[in-house]
Amino acid sequence: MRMLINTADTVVADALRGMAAAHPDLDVDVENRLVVRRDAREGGRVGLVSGGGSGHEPLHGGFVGYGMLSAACPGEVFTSPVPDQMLRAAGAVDSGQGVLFVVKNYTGDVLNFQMAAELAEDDGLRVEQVLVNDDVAVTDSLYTAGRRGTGGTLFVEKIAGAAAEEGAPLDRVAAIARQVNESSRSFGVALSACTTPAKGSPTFDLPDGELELGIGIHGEPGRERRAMMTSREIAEFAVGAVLEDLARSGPADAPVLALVNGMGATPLLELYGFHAEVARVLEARGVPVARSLVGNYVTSLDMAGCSVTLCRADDELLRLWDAPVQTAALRWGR
Amino acid sequence: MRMLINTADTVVADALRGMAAAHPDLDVDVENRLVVRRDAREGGRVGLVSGGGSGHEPLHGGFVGYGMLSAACPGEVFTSPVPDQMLRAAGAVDSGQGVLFVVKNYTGDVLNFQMAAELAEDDGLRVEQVLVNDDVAVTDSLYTAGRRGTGGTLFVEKIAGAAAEEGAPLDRVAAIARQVNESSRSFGVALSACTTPAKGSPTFDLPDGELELGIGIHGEPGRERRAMMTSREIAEFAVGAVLEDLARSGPADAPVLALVNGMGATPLLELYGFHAEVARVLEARGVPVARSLVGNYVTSLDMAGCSVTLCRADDELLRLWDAPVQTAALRWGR
Amino acid sequence: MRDADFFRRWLDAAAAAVEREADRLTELDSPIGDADHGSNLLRGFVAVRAALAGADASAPPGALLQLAGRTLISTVGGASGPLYGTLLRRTGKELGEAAEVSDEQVREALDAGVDAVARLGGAAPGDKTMLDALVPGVAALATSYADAADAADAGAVATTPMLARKGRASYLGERSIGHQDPGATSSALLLRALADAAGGAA
Amino acid sequence: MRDADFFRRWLDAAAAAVEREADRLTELDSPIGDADHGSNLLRGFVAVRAALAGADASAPPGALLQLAGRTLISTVGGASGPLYGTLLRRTGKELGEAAEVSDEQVREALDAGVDAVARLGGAAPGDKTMLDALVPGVAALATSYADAADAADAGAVATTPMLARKGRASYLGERSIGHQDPGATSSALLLRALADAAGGAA
Ligand SMILES: Nc1ncnc2c1ncn2[C@@H]1O[C@H](COP(=O)(O)OP(=O)(O)O)[C@@H](O)[C@H]1O
Ligand SMILES: Nc1ncnc2c1ncn2[C@@H]1O[C@H](COP(=O)(O)OP(=O)(O)O)[C@@H](O)[C@H]1O
Ligand SMILES: [Mg+2]
Ligand SMILES: [Mg+2]
Ligand SMILES: [Mg+2]
Ligand SMILES: [Mg+2]
Repeated sequence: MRMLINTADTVVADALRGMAAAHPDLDVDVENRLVVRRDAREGGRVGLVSGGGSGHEPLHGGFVGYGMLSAACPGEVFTSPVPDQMLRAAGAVDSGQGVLFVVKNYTGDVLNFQMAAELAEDDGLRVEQVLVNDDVAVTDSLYTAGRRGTGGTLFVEKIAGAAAEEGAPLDRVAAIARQVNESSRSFGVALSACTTPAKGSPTFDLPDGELELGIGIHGEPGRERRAMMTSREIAEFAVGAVLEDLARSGPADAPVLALVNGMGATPLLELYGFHAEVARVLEARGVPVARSLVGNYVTSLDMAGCSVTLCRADDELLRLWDAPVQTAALRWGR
Repeated sequence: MRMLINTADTVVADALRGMAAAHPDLDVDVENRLVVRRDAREGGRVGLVSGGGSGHEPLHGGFVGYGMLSAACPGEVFTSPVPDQMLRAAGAVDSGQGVLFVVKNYTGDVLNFQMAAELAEDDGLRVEQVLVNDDVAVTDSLYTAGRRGTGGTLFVEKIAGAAAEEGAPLDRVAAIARQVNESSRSFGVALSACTTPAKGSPTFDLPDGELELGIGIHGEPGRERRAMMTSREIAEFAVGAVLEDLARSGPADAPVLALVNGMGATPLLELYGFHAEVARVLEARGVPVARSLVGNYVTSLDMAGCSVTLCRADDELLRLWDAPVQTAALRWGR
Repeated sequence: MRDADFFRRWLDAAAAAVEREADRLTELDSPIGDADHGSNLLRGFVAVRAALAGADASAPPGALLQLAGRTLISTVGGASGPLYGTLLRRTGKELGEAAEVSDEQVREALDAGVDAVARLGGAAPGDKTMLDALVPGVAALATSYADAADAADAGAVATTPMLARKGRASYLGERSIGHQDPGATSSALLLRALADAAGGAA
Repeated sequence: MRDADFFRRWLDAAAAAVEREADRLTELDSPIGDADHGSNLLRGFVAVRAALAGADASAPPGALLQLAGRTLISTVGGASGPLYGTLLRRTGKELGEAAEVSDEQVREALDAGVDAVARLGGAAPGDKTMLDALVPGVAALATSYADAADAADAGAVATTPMLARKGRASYLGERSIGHQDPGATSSALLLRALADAAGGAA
């Protein structure tokens, strides 16, 4: 087990103590597992609360701050948080304008956020929820758990966060969040499995020279295993899958936001190389790239691999994307 | 070989194409291996040029932009760039105010930058050089290659870059850069070796349950191998080594900038947990932490591990640290 | 009739089983999940033990189960936290305030609990979830506690060839076939613990 | 006397040796370096081949060596690029414009080249660097090219028990002991290539 930790049990609490030490401008509640924007209640904004299992850093705690999340609820590693956390977070950020929960579509997240929403409404809060389910690798049907929420979450949180920062009301912030989700699609590949602190060994066995296509962000294997592909081949496969799905709901040549996201252990050098191939495929297909983001944003612990997320962006989404943001992991404009 | 690449030979060129695609505000010259700030010559500032082997991303290309580097020269993976690159970079950024080369202390970097400096001076440019050698794991003596340049490079580039942005003249920018280097010390540990594209297998063999203390950023083994330690024990060891050395040149209780830097494959979750321990040790020793930075900034490809860098900062260094910066990997204030 | 002590012994045996089998549950959750089911339940049942230890000695069966359910919801997270939490809360609610309950009442209450799990998670038997152990297990309660445990065991084993339609395993499609479901496995542990509690009291 | 063709054959043989041994050089650079020496020299000597192919057919020995040296400096990077580049450039400068040079002139020019390497890198024999092959190798040129190659080989092998004081290996302190220096190994290849060129011409 090659981990920079004290014990498997204290990983999340230790990380929160570190966030508290590194970011004095955040309210970090280690005991109750919350990261809250210090001025969350000022300005009468809609509160934006997200959360999920830990191990996807900087998501979500790294996105708390001006122009993005009001609070984040980190669960144990790869385990959705408990309703108590979301309930407390909602209480801490509500300024009377209501709260939007941004929920990645996993059974655990959905159930826990749902329970929290009911409890919050019992407390008199107005709560809306948006489900992020951008992963095209998973078949979507009424009879399954549906598509996973992955890289698209960053787009939802940034853009809805900008709308909330501008003072948009709850229903508008929720509508924008849903629009972003509906406009976003992702596809991920793994070159290695990841190791959770609790298990201490890789979650699956991936022989050298093979890769997994269509992985999620929880160390689960993908839909398919193949012989190793080049960066160019992977980009063609992944962007192809994303575009095909995206084309079902809008014009095929609309400008996109492009996120090339590292799973944790893939060097930035390789991610940029991969982005070059993604940009090439998009250009060949006549899809203009309005903005790019390359780096580790929605990770899977120490997994090697990457995902690509495209979000079809109209002028209004672009404007909100460009709006100032000041968080630990995403910052521009101030 | 678990790499997201096309071929080992094209890794650096592919990454530069990706940087060009992701950052339209940078001038990326793939052929000549240069990343240049588009407005480098405007404003009559001193030019700040750095570079070194690739594989340490986001260093240096990710630090090109407003308030930091004017240009970066990426070499092959772990191989210092050739003089032609630095010479061309100097020519591209000089606005008559002269150019400062920020050189990490490795024989290859020193020799190649030295050759470039001589050629640039032949061309009539004023060139100063600052050598970064912050790694306390290496014994410094006249008879060795001396200490390596590692995490301290980020502090030098950011703070000297802020001085240049303000319009400080060459000798002043160089003096500040030297002051930052003399005030910075680093110590690194590896939990796994890294794999270079050229070799395709780990650079050294590290059995599970052991770690290397005192590593550099080129996949070289450290000074010592030990049985695995906890995050807390590693922090005590590393911060102890750094503080002991730092105390030789200044007050032991001066405020510091703290960088907890990932080597590439260690999850941010763990880096924050490690930062908590670093902060704890510093507090116990009465060293105030003025600013913290936690993340992957000066990496060693896909190595698991981290380094800690402390920079003793007076009010002027702090002011320059806080000054606006706008680069791909470090951004605040604009 | 079953008194509060019976339910304390059940939950205690369940906690012991989870403590014993946590690594195996996490192991089962690796190939078709995210390798946390054992540690999730361990965290939850350690908290349940503590909550029960702190509960009023006079608390009736229904209150104890509701407390255990609330504790799971507040400490487990993931999919299994709300699901098992709901199972126990709903079962507890059905039992009401009575100090002692009949085996028939236990069966009916658990039946309602399992129904609540099915409604909350939207799954049905055959989807490769905990329901594949819970549903046959609780049905077999009609004959005996021991039969219930055996039926749940068989139900868990029978998930191996199934294609998952709910939970994380469903992301794997065809590749989910050939692995036993971790939640069905832990459900079998819960019903075995119930049989143990009943056996010990018999 | 040695003409331009002799030096072309030398550099050609050197390039062939580097092509053949690149993986081994990189391998040697792994335990005590950064695993790039072979690929560094390969990149450099491929460029040298191309530069020489494009060079004037009438270029004298000195010009050819200077061109090769400049090419290494512009393509290799790392420590070995400037060092080997300087070796060839300085040697070439010493040979001046002459179309043919004596073996004694070759020896003196290489001697000056090795001196320049020592000054540039600040290393001395015993520091576990390329100088541990270059210095004895060039000294043995006084007897024959074959002796020079043998002496350089022996010098490279003799670096194994040394504690490195220069280059990356020095970071390892005591742990640098027990590994042969990659640069000394490539230097021995260069002198073996020289002997091959001389042997082929004899
Ligand atoms: N919709 C559902 N209905 C019933 N049980 C489910 C459902 N989804 C998942 N489960 C059960 O939960 C188990 C996984 O629990 P756990 O690993 O603790 O949570 P998570 O999947 O969030 O990591 C599965 O093995 C399955 O039996
Ligand atoms: N100061 C020096 N003087 C002479 N030779 C040196 C010096 N430093 C390094 N070398 C030689 O360079 C070799 C390493 O070359 P290479 O791997 O190409 O460069 P780098 O060390 O920059 O990766 C070493 O094995 C050693 O022989
Ligand atoms: Mg989970
Ligand atoms: Mg090198
Ligand atoms: Mg699980
Ligand atoms: Mg080397």
